Amino acid sequence: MQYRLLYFASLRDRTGCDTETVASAAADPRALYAEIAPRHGLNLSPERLRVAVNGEFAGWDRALRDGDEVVFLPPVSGG
Amino acid sequence: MQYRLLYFASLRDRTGCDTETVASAAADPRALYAEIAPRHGLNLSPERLRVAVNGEFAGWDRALRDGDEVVFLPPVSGG
Amino acid sequence: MSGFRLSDTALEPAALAQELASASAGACVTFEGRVRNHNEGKTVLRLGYQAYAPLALAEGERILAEAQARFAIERALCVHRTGELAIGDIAVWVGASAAHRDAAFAACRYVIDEIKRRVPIWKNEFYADGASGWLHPDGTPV
Amino acid sequence: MSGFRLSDTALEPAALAQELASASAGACVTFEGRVRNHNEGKTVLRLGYQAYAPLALAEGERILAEAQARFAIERALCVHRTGELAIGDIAVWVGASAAHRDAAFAACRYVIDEIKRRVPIWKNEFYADGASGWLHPDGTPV
Repeated sequence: MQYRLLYFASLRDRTGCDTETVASAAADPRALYAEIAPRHGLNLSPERLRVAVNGEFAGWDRALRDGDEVVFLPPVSGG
Repeated sequence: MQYRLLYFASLRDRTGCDTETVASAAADPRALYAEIAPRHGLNLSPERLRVAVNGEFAGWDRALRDGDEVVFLPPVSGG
Repeated sequence: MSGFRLSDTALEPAALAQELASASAGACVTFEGRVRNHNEGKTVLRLGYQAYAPLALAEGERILAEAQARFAIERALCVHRTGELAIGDIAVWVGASAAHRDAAFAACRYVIDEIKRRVPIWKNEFYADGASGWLHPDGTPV
Repeated sequence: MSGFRLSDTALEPAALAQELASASAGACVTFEGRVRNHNEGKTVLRLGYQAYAPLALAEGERILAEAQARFAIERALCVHRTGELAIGDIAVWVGASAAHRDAAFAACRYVIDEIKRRVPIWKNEFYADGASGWLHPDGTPV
């Protein structure tokens, strides 16, 4: 399946990109992060991240579908 | 002795004046209010008023001196 | 310029907020009290404020000094209107700036609460039924 | 117009406060978060904000709706900056109007606290020593 990933803040700095499309067999965000984290050298553990799928917060075990937009959100610091 | 009295809010409406000079033998604000209240028909009891003498809060038993400015302050309602 | 002021002309919140700005202040909290069109079930048309100016200024300054002493703020300001006001006019403006928002919120709240409780200023409400009345809060009409 | 917004240009507090005005609102409380020249002992020169816009807007609206449900307010607004900011620039503005000040203070405080806790916006601080860093609050550097 193909997923669209968006990166923000320190994750964007690490990956060097705002967004990428990945072909992956990962069935949920947990598997997807386990796949991309080593490739990009992402050192934030899943416990420190939240997940959004298609613009809404989602769980790590949310069943992903082809074409989903997936975002791993580092701890926020607005305001 | 002569005292300068200022009136505000409902006391100004009752007395019909901003300020008046009174000649009085009253030695403290308590005696002074007891003297002027009946004359002006002031119906606020001393328990509901505060006193200021010469621009600062004062007690009802403050010793008054000739020429003092005395104000009986109704409950405030600013803001 | 003094931190507590009386004004018989319209307040300018933008200019007042500007006085609070500083490079080290991360938080600025302001309170605007405006003339409402109703009070205690009655329709209010306009209102008037009287102040015993010398004591109001002294007591207002004391309140601001207390806020400075109690909370980690940088600056605090308060301006209160006198004279005749229309619905929607700003009657009182309070602002506090601080490095962090806890202090700014607490100081702003403290100042408006104490101003309303202690400063010799009185409100006269003019009602739609033609009546008017000085408010001397404690429930008893005067 | 939506109550929670993102802006990549300077915020205009006076115009925002105007949106809160109403004849029945006696109290208006605003919070301005400004860029401070220091954080955690380091000198800050400027900073940048990134937002995941669709989710930030949805979550911001949820927070404002929660404030409406919890507190007796009339209106609440929040605008957050994105992009590059200098010292003193307003990073976030929150305003709440209500008949009485209790609700306005509580709602304004609730909104800024929840915005900082939940909305996907990130701050990058640029320091005088040449370093910079995204803040991901929980103490661990990333």
